[in-house]
Amino acid sequence: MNQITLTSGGIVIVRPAGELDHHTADSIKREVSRLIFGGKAAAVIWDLGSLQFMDSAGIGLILGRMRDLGAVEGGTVILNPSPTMKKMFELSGLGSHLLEGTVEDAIKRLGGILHGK
Amino acid sequence: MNQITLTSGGIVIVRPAGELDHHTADSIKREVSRLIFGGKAAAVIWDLGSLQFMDSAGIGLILGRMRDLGAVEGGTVILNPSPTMKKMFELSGLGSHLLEGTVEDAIKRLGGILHGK
Amino acid sequence: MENEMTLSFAAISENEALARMTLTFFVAALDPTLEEISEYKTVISEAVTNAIIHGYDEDRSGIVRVHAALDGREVTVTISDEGGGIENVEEAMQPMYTSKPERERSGMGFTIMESFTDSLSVDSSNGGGTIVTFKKKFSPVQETCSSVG
Amino acid sequence: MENEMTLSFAAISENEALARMTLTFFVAALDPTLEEISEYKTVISEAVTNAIIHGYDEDRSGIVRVHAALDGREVTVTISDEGGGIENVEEAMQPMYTSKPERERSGMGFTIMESFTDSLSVDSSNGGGTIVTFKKKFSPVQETCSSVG
Ligand SMILES: Nc1ncnc2c1ncn2[C@@H]1O[C@H](COP(=O)(O)OP(=O)(O)O)[C@@H](O)[C@H]1O
Ligand SMILES: Nc1ncnc2c1ncn2[C@@H]1O[C@H](COP(=O)(O)OP(=O)(O)O)[C@@H](O)[C@H]1O
Repeated sequence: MNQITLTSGGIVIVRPAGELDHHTADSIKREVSRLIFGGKAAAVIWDLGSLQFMDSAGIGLILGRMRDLGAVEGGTVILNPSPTMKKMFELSGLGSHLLEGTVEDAIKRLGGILHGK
Repeated sequence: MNQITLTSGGIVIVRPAGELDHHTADSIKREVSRLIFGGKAAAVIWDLGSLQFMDSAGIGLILGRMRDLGAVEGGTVILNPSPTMKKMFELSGLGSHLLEGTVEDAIKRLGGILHGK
Repeated sequence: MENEMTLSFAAISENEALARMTLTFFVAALDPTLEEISEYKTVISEAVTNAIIHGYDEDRSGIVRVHAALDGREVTVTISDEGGGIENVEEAMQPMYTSKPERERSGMGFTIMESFTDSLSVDSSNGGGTIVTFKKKFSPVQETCSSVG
Repeated sequence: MENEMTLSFAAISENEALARMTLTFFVAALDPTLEEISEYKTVISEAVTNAIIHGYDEDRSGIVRVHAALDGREVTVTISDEGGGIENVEEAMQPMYTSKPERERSGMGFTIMESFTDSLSVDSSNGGGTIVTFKKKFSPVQETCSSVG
């Protein structure tokens, strides 16, 4: 199952599981948007390490949440996508948000961005 | 993968794996028939505990080997079929060959039959 | 739940597994019991295998067609071929009757199909292909977390 | 290896997974690499999703059809619908172009399809439905136990 958690530092960590397509993207969208618009979250880490499949619905989902985040430029990290997903993110201009590493690495990168603003 | 072994007591133990259908039955048939006609085997234990699926090709396969065994009446044990397979064996008149238990239990049952003849 | 699909494929034995898997996935959302799903899969396998080996004599240019429709918790499946057909359907449906004993067919296909379905009909004529239709109803989903006393 | 199949189904989003799984199983015997299979699966998913949401506006009475043919290690797949069609195919194929931004479509579908296939063609006209055809060749199977040294 998809896991969505909010850290005390205001970072949403999304761990989608199984297959992310147009059919399954909606419930994640609702939950993450709710946290962002509730004023609780200023950044999102997409931890894709246990995601088995993603099509462009995943791109739309992430771009949509970047729009929700609004002013917070850079408040998005895409963690450990598969090689195929990586190609799709690069085609979509999201290459600079990719990171291979742990959730801690991602939080560290966001820490710099969030505090630097 | 399917496992076919011959005990020193002349019993073939067949452990089919995966899905047993018309497409996959042939290779098992060839191997078991070869052992029976080579004079090496007088009985067959069909250990179905790790078989995920079987259709009536499995019935044909077992009935065919019973014919190969010829005179050796009773030299067949069908071990641990799933509930669905069990129904199929019962419909086909093979109910008396079914056994829930270990391979040792099956060998014990065959021992009585093989030595009693 | 309402849904509908058709799968058609070349009459080669490799495709028996394709048909089982696709048709199983098609009903997966109903969350059938393990035994229901394995009975259903067996029926599909019997009818598809018959189309391939009896209908088309494994001539790979033959096309087997499987149509399935969901209505609530009941699925209606039709397996059809345009192969040789059956001269005497009543005889063919007898337990142990097979026209291909040399291929180690047991003759139990139709008997198993009848036993694992809620209804089964066979429409066939010599040279005119064969249409097998069955219905199977899946039991209501069990509550898994019902509070106990 | 030669083989052929067609899957058609109601235009509902639940069936996207059905299409991916069936078409993936269809090429499994070729033993493609993980990356090849996941690219192939993505292309199927993009084209089928487009047929459902753009072609039919998720009207479940629409039928999406996927045909696949294997020739050696190359698969040719055609995804077709009889929905609304595309007025300007060239514009539609631009990266980031989408007619449904409100549905969070990224407009990257065709770009991804082109990048993950050996060839792609789109045949569509306003009101006349859409036919997407692609070819993908799977690399030769690697020897897994080649003797070293
Ligand atoms: N699709 C078909 N086309 C032609 N003949 C068929 C078809 N299905 C069944 N039959 C005939 O009916 C007989 C009985 O079928 P079945 O009970 O499934 O047993 P089996 O497949 O083991 O022979 C077959 O042997 C064959 O003669
Ligand atoms: N099968 C189809 N039927 C009608 N219009 C389509 C179809 N496929 C694609 N389109 C049109 O092409 C556009 C671009 O498609 P695509 O690149 O996949 O992006 P997206 O699906 O994210 O919008 C769609 O927004 C739609 O207007």
